[in-house]
This record gives sequence, C-alpha cells and structure tokens, in this order.
Amino acid sequence: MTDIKKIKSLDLSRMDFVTNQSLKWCPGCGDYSILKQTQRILPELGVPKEKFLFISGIGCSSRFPYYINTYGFHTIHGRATAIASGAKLANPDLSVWVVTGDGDALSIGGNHTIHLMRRNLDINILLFNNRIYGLTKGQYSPTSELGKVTKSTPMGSLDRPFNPTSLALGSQATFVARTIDRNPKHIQSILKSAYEHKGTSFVEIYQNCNIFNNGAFKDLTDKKILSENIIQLEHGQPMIFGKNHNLGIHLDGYTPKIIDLNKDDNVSIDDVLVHNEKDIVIASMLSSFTYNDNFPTPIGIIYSVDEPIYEDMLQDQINTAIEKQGKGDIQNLLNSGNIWEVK
Amino acid sequence: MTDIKKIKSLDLSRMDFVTNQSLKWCPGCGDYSILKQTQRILPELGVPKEKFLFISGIGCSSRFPYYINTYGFHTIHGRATAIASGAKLANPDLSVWVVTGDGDALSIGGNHTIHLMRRNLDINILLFNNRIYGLTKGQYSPTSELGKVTKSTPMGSLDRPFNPTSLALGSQATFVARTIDRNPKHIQSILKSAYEHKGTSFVEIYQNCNIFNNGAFKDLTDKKILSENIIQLEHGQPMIFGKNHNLGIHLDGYTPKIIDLNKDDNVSIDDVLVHNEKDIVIASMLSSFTYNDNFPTPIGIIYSVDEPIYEDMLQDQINTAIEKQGKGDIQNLLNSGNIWEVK
Amino acid sequence: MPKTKIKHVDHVVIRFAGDSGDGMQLTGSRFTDSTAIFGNDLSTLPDYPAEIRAPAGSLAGVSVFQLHFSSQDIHTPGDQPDVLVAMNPAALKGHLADLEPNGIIIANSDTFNKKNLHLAGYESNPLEDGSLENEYEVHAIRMTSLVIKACKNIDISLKDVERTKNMFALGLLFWMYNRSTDTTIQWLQKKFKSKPAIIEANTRALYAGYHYGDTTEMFTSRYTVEKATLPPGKYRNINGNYAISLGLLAAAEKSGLPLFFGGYPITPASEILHYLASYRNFGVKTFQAEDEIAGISAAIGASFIGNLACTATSGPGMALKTEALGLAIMAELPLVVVNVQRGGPSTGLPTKTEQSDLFQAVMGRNADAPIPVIAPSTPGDCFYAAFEASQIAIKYMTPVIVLSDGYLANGSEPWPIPKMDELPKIDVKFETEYNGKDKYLPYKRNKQTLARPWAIPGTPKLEHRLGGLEKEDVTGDVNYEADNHHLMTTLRAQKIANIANNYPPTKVFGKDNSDLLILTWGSTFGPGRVAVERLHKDKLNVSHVHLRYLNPLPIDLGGILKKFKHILIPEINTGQLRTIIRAQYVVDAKGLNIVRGRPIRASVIVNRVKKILGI
Amino acid sequence: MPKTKIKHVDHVVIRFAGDSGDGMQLTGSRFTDSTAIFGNDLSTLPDYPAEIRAPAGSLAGVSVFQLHFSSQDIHTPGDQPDVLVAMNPAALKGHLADLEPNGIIIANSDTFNKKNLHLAGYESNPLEDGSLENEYEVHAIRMTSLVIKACKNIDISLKDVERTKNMFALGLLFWMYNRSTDTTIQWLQKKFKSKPAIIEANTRALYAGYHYGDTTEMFTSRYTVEKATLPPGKYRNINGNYAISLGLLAAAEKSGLPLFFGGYPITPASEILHYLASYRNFGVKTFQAEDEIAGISAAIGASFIGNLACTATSGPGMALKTEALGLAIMAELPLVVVNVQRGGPSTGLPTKTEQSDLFQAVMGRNADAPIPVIAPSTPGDCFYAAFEASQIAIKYMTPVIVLSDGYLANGSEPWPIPKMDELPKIDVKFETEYNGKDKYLPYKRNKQTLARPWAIPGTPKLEHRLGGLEKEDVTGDVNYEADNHHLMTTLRAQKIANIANNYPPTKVFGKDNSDLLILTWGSTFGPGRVAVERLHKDKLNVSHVHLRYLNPLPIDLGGILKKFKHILIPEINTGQLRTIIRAQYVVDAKGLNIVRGRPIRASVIVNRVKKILGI
Ligand SMILES: Cc1ncc(C[n+]2csc(CCOP(=O)(O)OP(=O)(O)O)c2C)c(N)n1
Ligand SMILES: Cc1ncc(C[n+]2csc(CCOP(=O)(O)OP(=O)(O)O)c2C)c(N)n1
Ligand code: SF4
Ligand code: SF4
Ligand SMILES: [Mg+2]
Ligand SMILES: [Mg+2]
Repeated sequence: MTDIKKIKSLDLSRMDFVTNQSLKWCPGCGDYSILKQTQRILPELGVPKEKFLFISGIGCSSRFPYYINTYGFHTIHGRATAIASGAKLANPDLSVWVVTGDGDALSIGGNHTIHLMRRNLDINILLFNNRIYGLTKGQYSPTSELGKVTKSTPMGSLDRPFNPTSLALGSQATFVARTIDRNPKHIQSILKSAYEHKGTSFVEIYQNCNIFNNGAFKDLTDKKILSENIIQLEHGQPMIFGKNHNLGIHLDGYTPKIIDLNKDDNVSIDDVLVHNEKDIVIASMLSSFTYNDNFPTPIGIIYSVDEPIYEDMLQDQINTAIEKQGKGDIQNLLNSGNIWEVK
Repeated sequence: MTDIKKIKSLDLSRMDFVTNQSLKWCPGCGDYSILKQTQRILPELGVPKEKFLFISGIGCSSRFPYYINTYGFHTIHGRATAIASGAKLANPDLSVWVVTGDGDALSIGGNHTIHLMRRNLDINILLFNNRIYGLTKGQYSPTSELGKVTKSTPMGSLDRPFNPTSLALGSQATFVARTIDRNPKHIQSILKSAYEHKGTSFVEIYQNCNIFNNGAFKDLTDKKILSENIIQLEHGQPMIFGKNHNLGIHLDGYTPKIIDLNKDDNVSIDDVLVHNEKDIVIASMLSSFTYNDNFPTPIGIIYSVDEPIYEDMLQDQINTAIEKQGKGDIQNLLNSGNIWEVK
Repeated sequence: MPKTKIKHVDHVVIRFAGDSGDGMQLTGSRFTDSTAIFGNDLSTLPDYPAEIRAPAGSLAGVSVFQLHFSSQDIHTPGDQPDVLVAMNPAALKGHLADLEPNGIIIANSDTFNKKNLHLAGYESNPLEDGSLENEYEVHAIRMTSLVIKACKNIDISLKDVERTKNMFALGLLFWMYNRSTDTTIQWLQKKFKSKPAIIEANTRALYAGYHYGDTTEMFTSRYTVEKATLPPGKYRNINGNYAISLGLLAAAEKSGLPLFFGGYPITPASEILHYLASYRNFGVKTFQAEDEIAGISAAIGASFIGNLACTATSGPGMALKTEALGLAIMAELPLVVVNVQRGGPSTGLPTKTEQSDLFQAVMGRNADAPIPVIAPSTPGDCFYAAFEASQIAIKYMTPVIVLSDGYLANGSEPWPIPKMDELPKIDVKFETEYNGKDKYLPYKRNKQTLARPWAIPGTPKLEHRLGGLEKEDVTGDVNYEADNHHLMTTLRAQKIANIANNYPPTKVFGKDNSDLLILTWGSTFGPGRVAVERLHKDKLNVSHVHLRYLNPLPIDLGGILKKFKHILIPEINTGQLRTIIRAQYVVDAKGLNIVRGRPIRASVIVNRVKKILGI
Repeated sequence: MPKTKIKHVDHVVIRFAGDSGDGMQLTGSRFTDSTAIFGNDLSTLPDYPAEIRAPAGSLAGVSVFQLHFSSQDIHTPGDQPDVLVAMNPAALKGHLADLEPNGIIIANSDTFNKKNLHLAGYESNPLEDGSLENEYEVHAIRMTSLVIKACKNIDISLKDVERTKNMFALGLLFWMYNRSTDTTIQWLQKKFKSKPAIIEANTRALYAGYHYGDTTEMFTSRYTVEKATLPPGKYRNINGNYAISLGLLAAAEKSGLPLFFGGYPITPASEILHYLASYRNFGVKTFQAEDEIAGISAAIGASFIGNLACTATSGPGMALKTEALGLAIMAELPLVVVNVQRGGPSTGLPTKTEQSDLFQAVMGRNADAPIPVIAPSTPGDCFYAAFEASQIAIKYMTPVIVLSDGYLANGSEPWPIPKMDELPKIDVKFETEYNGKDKYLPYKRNKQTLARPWAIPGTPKLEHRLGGLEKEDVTGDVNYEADNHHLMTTLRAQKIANIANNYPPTKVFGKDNSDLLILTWGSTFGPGRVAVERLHKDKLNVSHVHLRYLNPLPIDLGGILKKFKHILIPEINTGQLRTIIRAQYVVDAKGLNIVRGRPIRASVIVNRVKKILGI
C-alpha cells in the first residue's frame, strides 16, 4: 500500500511549509506555536510536500490549513473528520491531518470524531483544546469546566465537560495522546509519534486562547508549578513527576495514589506504576486524572495499540474481489442477468 | 423540584400501559419482551401515568412509543436524546425515557447521546442493541462485529464496533448498565434501577433481531452455555460466574484474570474482585470485557455515581436570579437602558 | 381439454397482493421476467409496507406488486388492474376498489377464515356472501390446501410447504397468459441450489397452479398478449436503483476516475449503496457513513482527491446534506447527489413515491446556491440520468442532483442494454502545471464553461487550499470584499446557467402548438405520455413536453410554452414545477396535484384535460 | 474663540473606521447614544471583520461603524458618508472611495507610518502627498500623541493610554456636531467603576478631543442637526438581535408560556442566545446545544411540553435544522425559528449581511412542507416580528420562520418603547378534556384555523403519541393510506394559507397605481423607502410596497401589483422574492440584485428606476 513512510530526506525545510497568507490569529494565541512546531516536523517525516493534506472544520484553530503550504481544505463546522475520511479512502497514499477545535471536534463534530476513531483510518487528529469557542467570541465549549461564566452562560455553564482522552478511549481509539502549546519539544515529539502510528491518532493539544479564556492551562504552563501538575508519560517508564522527580503514581489494589519517594516511608521506585501504553485499564485510569485536582495531568502518549486499518482492509477487499471475480468489465455486467434479444 | 418519585401506589397495572395500536414488529422479535417488561415495571414506580413520556428516534425499536400508553413521541432518526433533553428541561417533573436502537443512538445520533450523558439530565436511555439496522432491512450497524457480511457489506464490514458501555463511560455517564431481552427479571430490575438513578441512565439492552441478525447473542441467551459467558454484577459482591458459581475475576496487579475456585490452587473467594459500581477504573475494565472472548460479558450495573443534574442546576439558576434580581418585569426591562422621551 | 377460449388482448394489468410474508414481490418479479423474455413491453410497480413484517393478516401488512404488460409500447404500470391476485382477505379489501369493472379476482380462499376476515374488517366472507358476484369474475381457490397436497412426501416443514402457495398463483397466471414456466424453474434451481427439497416443492406448486388452470373448468378464457415490437437489440429488465448504480459505474469507466460512494441507508435509496458495494472488483469504494452528513462529506473529500464521488439518499437525508452541498458549491467540486424521493414531510410515507423534493433540489439551500438538477423519466432512464449527472459534474466542477423517486427506484421496465463504446467519453483533465505565472490559480476559470481547474492532492507544485469562505476570483484566496463577492455570486450563477447551452433541443410530442400542453417531469412522464396518446385517439389537439432538466431549464422552453393555450402540469406534489415554470416564464400554468404516494393515473390526467378543454 | 461657522444641516453620515483593536464599534455606539438622546432620528450599520483580531494595520482588520442621523425621519444608515474618521492608513484606503465628494476626513496621523502605509498598500503618505487635498477636507491630527499628553501622570500603562485615542476622536466629533459629552462620561463611570484611572484617562481624552476642535483653528465649521420630530413617547436605541430577544420575552409574557430557547452559537445570531441567557429571572430556559440540530430538537421537545419554544441561527445552521423542521410540521407543534441571514453560500461572508435565505425559508425542505415566513424591516421591527411569529405559531400550531439579517441584527435605530398592556394577549388553550367521544383526538382540527389541539404531557387522560409518520386525519394514528395522505397534505397547506386571512391590508406608499412599484422585503425596506421619497421629490410617479409576510403572501397583493406598469424588486440576492412573486402572480417583475454584503444603496435604486422609466 502506501510507501510514504519509507521515503527518506527530501531536502525540505520549515520554510517550505509557510504560505503567503497573513496569519489572522490574535497576537499571543497558542495556535502560533502549534503551527510552528508542525511546520518544523513535517520536513523530517520523509513525505513529499504534495502528499500532505490538512483538513479542518470551522473555528480559529481551523484556519490552520491556510497557513501551511500543503494541500488543504478549510471545510465546514464539525465535518473535517468525515471529509478527511473520504479523502484518505480515496487516496491512502496521502498523509492526512485533521486540525480541529474543542467545539468543532467535540460539539457539532463529536459524532464524526468518535466514528473516525473506531474506524481507525490512518489519519492524525490534532484537537486544539482551548476550552472555549474562540471564533464566535467566547461561548463555553464541551470542554469548559462546569460553572463556566461566558456570554452564553452568564450564571455559569451547567454541563459537565468531556474529557477528550477518555472519550477517545471509549471510542476504541488506537492512539491517544496529549500535549501543550507551550511545550514545543513535546509537541514535536507527539506529532511525530502520531504520524508514526498506523491508524487514527488522536492528539489533544491544550491551547491558550488569550482573548476569551486566558490562563485556562496556567497551572500546566507556569514554569514555577507545572512540574507538580503534569506527569509526562513514557512507555515502560515509572510514572514519576514533581519538581525533584520525587512523586510517583502507585496502585493500591486498583486505586491510584500519589507517593513521595523522598518523604513516604517504605516506598521505593519499585512501588511506582510503570506506564504501559498498550493497556486500556492503565490508560483509562490515567485519563481519569484529567479533571482531578488530586492527580497530575498526564501528557504524552496515554494509549497506543495496533489494530487493523480501515483503508487497508478496503484495499484488500478490492484486491480479493479482483482476484476472485476478475477485474470488473462494465459491458459484461450490463449484459448479465436475464437477457433477451429483440430481432 | 420533582416529587414524582415520592408518590406511592397509584393502582396502575400493566394493562394501563397497553395501547390500542397493533404491534408491527416481526413475530419473535426481542422488542416484544422489552416492551412487556417495561409495561410491567411502570405501574410500580409510583408515577402517575400522565407523567411518563417516551421519546424515540427511527428504527424498529423506535416504534416503541406507539405501543405504550403514555405520552410519546416517535421523532426523527438519531434525535430522540436531543428532543428528550428539551422536553425534560421544559418540565423536569416528567419521567422521561428514550427508546433507541444501535443505529439511532450510536450512528446518526451518536453525538446527542454522548452529550446527553455528559450533561446528566435525569433521563433514562434504553438502547435496544441488535447489532444491525432492522428497519432498513439489514445493513450493519456501529455495533456489528468487524467483518460482518450484510447487504451493504457483502465482503464484510470494515469498522471496528463501538462498545456502547465503554463509549458511555468515556462520555462521563453517571449510570451505565446492560441487560438482555431474554432475561425478563433482569430487565425489570435494571429498568427500575435506571429509574431510581438521578441523572442520565444509560441502559444497553441486547436484543435479538430474528430477521436480520438472528442469534447475535445466542452465547448469552442459550441456557446451556450462558452461565459461562455472562457475569451478573452486583455492587459490593464478588464477581462470580460459571455454571457452579465457581469462576471469579481476579486482579493480578492491574490485569484481570479468571480464576476457578474449584480447581485453581491457593485461591479463595477473597481473591475475587468485589464489584464497586462507583469506581471508574473497575467499570472501564469490566466494560472492556465486552468483545473479549477470554472474559464473560458483564450484565447489570457497571457504573453508577451521583453527579449534579442539569435541570436541577438550571432551576437553581432561575431561583437565584429571581431572588437576586427580583422576578423579571418585562415592561421594566423594555424601559431600561438609555431612554429618552420625545414630548 | 376443457373448452377455454383464447382471447387476444393488447395489454393486461395484474396486481399481486398478499401478506408481507406471502412473497408477492418475488411472484411479481418472476412473472415480470417471463413476460419480458417473452417479448412484451412492460412496466412494474412494487408497493410494500414500511414495517419489516407487519402483523399477519392486517391491512397494513399487505405487500403489492403491479405489472402492466402489453404488445404495444407502454409507459406506466397501469391505472387499474384487470386481475387482482388476493392472497388473503386484507389484500382483497385493500385493493378491490382499484379493480376494473368485470375484472378478475383470484383469491386464496384458504386464508378467508374468521380471524383474517376480522383483521381485514369484513363482517362476512366476500367470496361467499355474493357481494362480488355480479361485478367481477371471482376465482376462489384453496391454494394452501392444494400445495400441501402437491408437496406430499417432500421432506420439508409444513411452513415451507405453505410458503409455496405464491408459486401456485404464479403457475396459474402463467397458464392464463400462456407463459412458459422455464425461466422460473431455472431461477428456482439457481436460487435454492443447496436446498433441493425446496426446489422440488416450489416446482411442484408452480406446476400445480399451471395444471389447475388447465384441468379445472373454472376458467372460461385464456389470454394472449402478443410480443411488442420493441426496437431490436439486447434487453434486460431493470429497476431505477440498479440503473443508477450502473450509470455511475459507466461514468467512472468513461471518465477513467475511480468511483467513490459515501452514504447512509435510507428507504428507498439504500439499494444503490448495496449494489455499488458489491462491485469491489470494479475498484468501487463504498463507505457506509455514520449519517447522511458524513456520507456527503466523505464524498466531498474524495472529490477533492480526484474521484468520481457520489452519494444517494431520500428527502430527510437530503435535508441533512444541505449544508455540505453549500461547501461543494463554494469549493466548486464535482459530486453526484441522488435523491430517491419518497412521501413526506418528515418520515412521512417512507416506502411510497412522491415528487415533492423539487423545491428542495432547486432552491433548498441557504444563500444563492445554484445546483443543476436532472430527473430521470423511467426506471431505465435512471442509468442515463446518473451518467449525464456525472458528465455535468465533472465538466462544470459542480455538485449535480439526480431526482429519482420511489416508483422509479423500485419499478422496472425492459431496458435496451447500452453499448459502452457508444457512450461518450468523459474528459477529465487534472492540472499538473502552473496555470498562472509561477503559481497555481485554483479559481482561474475555463472561459467557456466557467469551470475552475481540478488539481488533486499528490500533484507536485500545485499545493493549494480550498474552503468555504468566499473566494477571491482567480486566486481562490479568502476574500471578504464587496465587489468580489458580487462577482463570484454572479460567476457561480452564470456557470450553472451555461449548462443549458449544451442541452439537446426540447422535444414536443404532438403538435408544436395546440390547445393544451401537458408538461411533466420525472416519473410522471409515463402517465403524461399515456394520457396524451389516449387524447390523441379522441382526436384532441393536445401535446406533451417532458422535462429532463429542472435546473437550469432548457433555453428553448420559453418559446415552446408560448405556443399553447393551456399548460397543465401533473405532479405528485402540491405544485412545485408549476411554481418554477410560472416564475421563469410568467405563464399561467395550471397544476394537477395528486399526492397519494402512487403514480398519478393517466385516466385522471385525461379527465382533467377534458375538463379544461370543456369536453 | 476661533471664528468657526455654525452650519445647519438636515442629516449627516459619519463612518468610523479603524483597526479591530481601535474601539470603533464602541466609539460609534457612544456617538449614537448621545445623538439618540439629543433627539435625532438615526440609523447605524456596524461592519467588522470575520477574524477575532485580524493583523494590526491590515485592510482585513478594519472595523467600521456607520451612523446616519437627521432632523428628518430616516430609514437607512446612509449611502455615502459625509465624514470619514480613519484611525489608520488601512481605514482610509478601504473607505475613501465611499466618501461624498468634498467630504471630511479626520485621520489619526500618528499611525501613518511606513509600516502601516505599506500594510495598507500606500506608496506614499496620502495625508502628505497632496492626493486628497482638492477633493476632500482633510484633518490630519496626531491623536495618539495628544492623548499621551493629556493623560500625563495617570498611573496606567502606555498601552491603556493609547487606547483612549478613540475617545479623542469621539470628543472631536461631539464638538463638531454640538453634542453633549455627558452621557459618555456617565457611561465611562459605570463601565469602569472599579478602575478610576481608566475613567480618568478616557475622560481626559474625550475632553482633549472636544477642546481640540474648540481651540485649534483647523475647523472652519461646526454643524447642527436639529432634533427630529419623532412621535412623542419614550425611546431607546435598539439593535435587531436585542429586539428579537425582547419580542420573544414579550410573547412569553402575553401568552403566559415559559420561554425555551435551544440553539448553537453562530454569527450573526449568537447574541440572541446571549441576551436570553441573561434573563433567568424571567424564567427563561436557554440551552446551548451541541449543534443546530440538537438546538431545534430540544426546542421541539419543549414545544410538545407546552413551552413557547424557539431557536435562532444563520444560513448554515438553518440548513442543518431542515429535517427537524419537517418533524415540527408533521407533529404540528408551535416553534419560532429565527434566521439571521449572512453572506453565503457555505461559510461565505459570515459577518456580512445578505437576503439570500428566502428560498430556503419558503421552499427549502423535502416534501410539501409549508411554513409561514415573516421578515422584519428595521432593527426595532424585529421585536414585532418575533412577537407576531409567536402569535402565529401558537394560534396555528406551526413552526414559523423569522428572517432577519446581519444588518438588522447589528444595526440600530431609535425605538419607541412598546407598552406591554397595549400588546395583544396571545390565547393559549391547552386541552384538558377529551375532545372526542371517550378519547382525545390529537388531530381534530379547529374548524376555522385548521389548527390541531395542544395537549401537553402531564395532563391526565390525554396520553397520546406524536410522530413523523403520516398521521390519520382526526385520530393522529399512523396512516399509510393514499387518500388520507392527499387529504393531510392539503390540510397542512390550507392551514398555512389561512394565516393570510388575518393580515392587515397591504399598504401602498405613494399612489395606488403608478408607473413603477418598488417591492421590498426585510431590511431593504429602508433603501426602498428612501429611494421612493427621493423619486417623489423628482416628481416621479413611483410607489412602494413593503412585504412583511413572505409566506403565505397577502391576499390583496395580487390586486395591488396589477395596477403598476413596472415592478422592481431590489434584493441582496440574485432574485429570490422576484421568483416567488412571478410564480404567484404571473407578473413580469424585474430585479435589482446587488450582492455585496451590505445594504443596497438608495441611490442605486433611484438610478435603476430612472433607467427603467427612461429618464
Ligand atoms: C453550522 C455552523 N454552526 C455554527 C457555526 C459558528 N461557529 C464557528 S466556529 C464555532 C466554534 C469554534 O470553537 P472551536 O471549535 O473550539 O474553535 P476555536 O475557535 O476555539 O479554535 C462556531 C460555533 C458555524 N460556522 N457553522
Ligand atoms: C435521516 C434519516 N436517515 C436514514 C433513515 C433510515 N433509517 C431508518 S431506521 C435506520 C436504522 C435503524 O437501525 P437501529 O437504530 O439499530 O434500529 P433497529 O431497526 O435495529 O431497531 C435507518 C438508517 C431515516 N429514517 N432518516
Ligand atoms: S480568539 Fe482565542 S483562539 Fe481565536 S485567535 Fe484569538 S486567541 Fe486564538
Ligand atoms: S427486523 Fe428485526 S428488529 Fe425489526 S422488528 Fe423484525 S426482528 Fe425486530
Ligand atoms: Mg475552542
Ligand atoms: Mg438496530
């Protein structure tokens, strides 16, 4: 099937992925950083430029394709994942990326998002989660915290938020990861892993909207406190965090606890849970830390397993059908069934 | 708020809930049993008949409201949960039930379903899962097994199925349960629990479509083998199953295993995991058994926690606003702002 | 041999009616096949309940198949049946009113028991109480008993034996109309290959029916309907949904583009998905999406990538696709959208036919959003409509709507098999080089057609971005300027208007100017044509124009309409084409609007015309 | 005091243009408020970019507020500004072409630096290169420097100081037009209650502007625009979105029904959700749904339960609601659906105005699915349109569409405050007893209106089921029969047609028969009326009819149209009302179709009329 992943260095650089369109995000918007990191890693993937396709919906984040010099499609609100599915099926040889927002992917587009994940097409979803509707000027989104005061909820929102990584896991996603706009190196590494993963890669990117939801992630980006609030996951590594790498996640029965390697008695690194990105129970547990003040927020690859790829199986069916029935001949088909001749 | 749950015996019987419409399901369809059990438990809930509202989408299952003599609304494909949300918000005093199919709730209606669960309105969702599109005559559904041969997939389906209970958990559902058309007592008890639960209750009901997907659940309904294939969950009880109640779920670290109390050495009932319907990690693990041949399929209440109810919070906002600002006076409102008078 | 007379007749309409489980659709199809192969012209109309298996014996559960066959060229499944096969009381009750005076009733009297009579709402047994006697020729036959007798000693269940009663009825009708049982026997042998006992039972039942006619003295007449003089060539019988599928396949072949179908099941369009899904060996990619929106969205994605992309649905699904259609218009991507219309509004009458989505097709979008609309006129014509829609979509870079309907979808007719090498090639030119100075300009239009170029992802150097925001003329960049928007709005409209330049001249059946013109579209072609033929027989000065192109309308139509004193537009809706025609040509066209979930009857049109002409 | 002349003028159009961050909307609103309170008639038109903060200094980033105020009764925000306030080069570049010959330019010259000039596409500085000199009255003022000077010693950031330059411009204009600064000072004090330093800075900037006019000798003239003679009463300034929200609230009050709003944010309709969400103390329930489909679905659910249910959206969202609208039609439930139209197709020009969703509103659904459509004519009229839509919805048990647009939504005008006790009561009668013998018949219609009864869940004994399948007449049971479907289709159509029986007579402005009729709908009322007024001044025999009711059309309209030689329909679309009028009345109405994302100019209409009349 696709050989795009095998091609090596193509002499591309970041500048090859910059368009002539002037960027129209607000100064200070987290989207800039994500754009830049994306433009940085694309040249390193060994994919010819013309084989990249970026598809987005509607929202501030969804303006992304205009700014990245590949094939692109800025579509309609919520449908990027569905349109990308058709594009990928039509030409599996393309490297297809969906750029979407928390409103686009989880509000109006929620259904297409979860269906893409269960289908497991080899598409990378970058969900820019700013926990707000940016483009429509600041209504709460499905990831906004309960009680959020916005233009549409002057007394506070009444909906408990989705946890995008849990939703992804519940939708049979095969790759679930999270990163943050303010951590360029981490974004790069996660985007590369997402690309490497065969199947749908779901990447939640925490993104600051400094106009309508400034500081939504300040606990996770403020240098002074972030190390206590974030746990960076590595497959096969113990789950350690904290300023002095002193804190660890420990399983007491099936209940997760935080232990302090420096302070708690009788605990050692062996008591710290080792991350296993192939285990759905661990992944569910880690994901459940998300809105939980007692635990650090996990970033990195939460879950990653290999499952059959939709477009590969489709191609297999085509091949098998041709093998068994011969390549379709339309005139023969027209002439089949109960035929008679009028002379 | 609502006091419907407090009213006691109202002298209603099953027959009060039977309509004059002739039933149009195929003879042998699993829907009949579910209808009957529902008609059985409604009189026992202490709710006046006129306060029940059944809302459905489109599908065989969605014909349900015509056959139950309460208020009802057979709406459009996929939107029952959204329509029910408006109805419940408009009158929280009603007991609102959604009846839907695997196509209706998880294909076209997937988004409304997951949003209702995160919002946690006090609505009971009964999802009749026959793993097929019945009404449109037998295409595969989002819960059909991978490789399913149907009219629309003559060489087999290519989508990995949703696991409805996992999707519900991933959507922040507060009540997730499963039952089977062929087990009347179990349906009744689950429906009652769903009713008792304040918040959105998600009940997956395995339902045999004897025309287009006959025997989809035969491993779970065939008296000879079902006890090996089903585990019936009870909160606070060890997870035991098997013909002789000899098999149990054991956690080895965080990895579930099956142990045989009669055969395995050194194991006792104390090694069997106790079901805790309040624990999301346990619930996720149990739900993941669903398509796993190595484990029994859990039925019963997988997860049940209390969380704030959308319509209650909405009513609170109204009360608070009236308390603080006084009951709105439209003429005053019209007269507010920058006013001037032309004489 | 009993003394049956042989009568020669021009045409016959048979209606098979029975319980959903009685196999009426199958019986009808078998009779159709034999009749087609025999060489009659024919037209069929299946009609079945919305329920999968409505309660046995109920009125709601009756499934119907009507067949009109003739030695002449015919255009409709017939107004009123000459023969009603009623497999149970409900079938008789529900369809007797339609039967021709003195028509033939063939009933399975075994089913006329108390329970079934009650379910059908009969107080007494109409086969016995004399109520039918003077008006119809009634044959009450104990079909169930007779097949049980015929199938003695075959090792299958009683239920399976009883099921063969439809073969009995079929055999009897074969006898009545002098048809061979051969193709049916062949068909049984193929269909039940692995079940010889079933073959045996059905074959015996078929023969039992045939011989019943031959041996009882019940029937005083047999009929012959001579072969029709159809144009020479190879024929097959075809329904509209299959014809659409083949038309799309043919367009893929002729354009050299891979075929992509994204859709969601919905009655009566689902079969298009089913058919196409079975052609993986043609490289067809079908995608059963999570809903109609995802179906069309996936197709739009595939179109961008250079596939011949299509979707098919019915009214409610079409409604859901509306927003995405706007995107295809703005992005100017080719796309074929098939709407197999059904009764509405809302879920309405999901298994019945209607022509009420014309407004939706032509005008049913937000903003100024023109889309070409083509409607096939007969089941076989669906092939050409789908093919032509693909041609237009590709040539003009636009979505195109094909308006079929439930009758066309399920109805069938003999179909001269097209020769692929006689179909036109569909030119596709993907851009591979800059079309501007040092750059690719995605909205630099073809001067003649106004189509924009199609450069597909994967093409080196031509990287570009499409989107739903207003595009700058030529460059395709986002542009919010006032004059550009006016220009682009005008260009989009002009591009679609241009399509009419390529239409063939509109044909008038009958005189170019006469007292009255019947103007039809879609499946009302048949009744319209039959009505005019009958009126011509009455020497009335009446003509017929059938519209294939609903948007843009043919350029010559205005001139044609002016020459008629009256214009009558029969439609299965409340007057949608009438509105469009009046708006376009400022002519006082009248409507004949009968919204009964069935084709309009030619006789109703004839009557209305006479009334207008004061006859 | 310098020797400035005071000139009396009838009306003035000012356009404030600046970067998105320059606060032009605010400046415009402040000037509007003072002008309103002063007693002028006025009309405003805000226009801002689709981006939240487009790049500083770019053409795309210019935000505009236009204000027309007058001593006369006026109807539009003005064709061409008399004064252009340009806070940067891009603002000048983008709007100079619209300025009246000899118009006044007031520019913040501090921003005319190399970078900004380049961004705006200027080669040289137009304030200095003499290019403007002879054609305009140019005032280049270093506003930024002047506010920095004025705000010395206030303890706020330089950025905050610089921001006050809009107050400087406002102050200067207050001086020029003899307006009081009082209401603005009060407003500042309320708005920045907790930030006294900000109040101080803005106040100083405002005075600095005012005194700048007073003390420099730059300005040779000041202007007065006398109070308009508006009808007596209490007034406030109002925009369309707010007026709609209040109209719905008023209808809830007058009907005694709780108000339920289900919707999804979309420009330019989002504010209706915002406004209504802030009225919890009125018991209003607002539900921000996951999409437009869920928004209308929830509203349908609430309608069944007996609320006054509504939703609001714009074109693309309207498209998504189409299927659910069909359900509301079939279930015959009351529902108010507001569409605030914007430029399309697809995402189009999301912040610009357009009138192109008329087809969609009247005809844009599958099947025969009639819905009444009402369009407000001015921002204040939106109140009455929403109120009347609620009346009709409840009286006829039907969804009703209100077609507003981006201009009405954001534009504003002085509004005589309605008196609640003068508004009609809206009768609601929920059924509580059987309306049939021993049972409840949900489709037993009111003989006059054809509305079905409304029995809400929770009512003992009246348990019943609604649904989207075809209903049996009277009982509302599911019914697939042919005749019933024809009957129900007819009844649904007749019910909607009946609504026209209650319309007030259509008013003709000008003579009842004349050479030419200008027919308008929606926000084109203003330009249409102004054009006719101007043509009357030229003694031309021209009249104006404005259509509030787009479906069904007024019964008397046909008779009126016949009396005019020419009919001209100006619309911000490619001819949608024109199509509807031609279809209905078979009259050869002509269109004036200018699709530029802005109101059509009265002068363009005047010119076209003269051309048609050969003048
Ligand atoms: C059908 C439709 N409904 C609503 C909108 C309006 N709309 C545009 S973007 C958006 C939400 C954007 O939020 P998000 O996806 O989080 O993107 P962000 O702007 O925050 O990056 C909405 C509601 C639309 N364009 N189309
Ligand atoms: C908008 C729309 N799309 C498609 C359909 C056709 N349709 C009706 S029911 C159905 C699927 C039913 O499957 P499911 O929900 O599993 O119900 P079941 O019949 O199996 O009980 C479909 C596709 C429709 N009615 N409306
Ligand atoms: S509104 Fe927020 S998300 Fe949108 S561009 Fe501005 S900062 Fe970024
Ligand atoms: S098709 Fe299947 S689900 Fe539908 S009624 Fe028949 S058996 Fe039940
Ligand atoms: Mg967002
Ligand atoms: Mg199903």
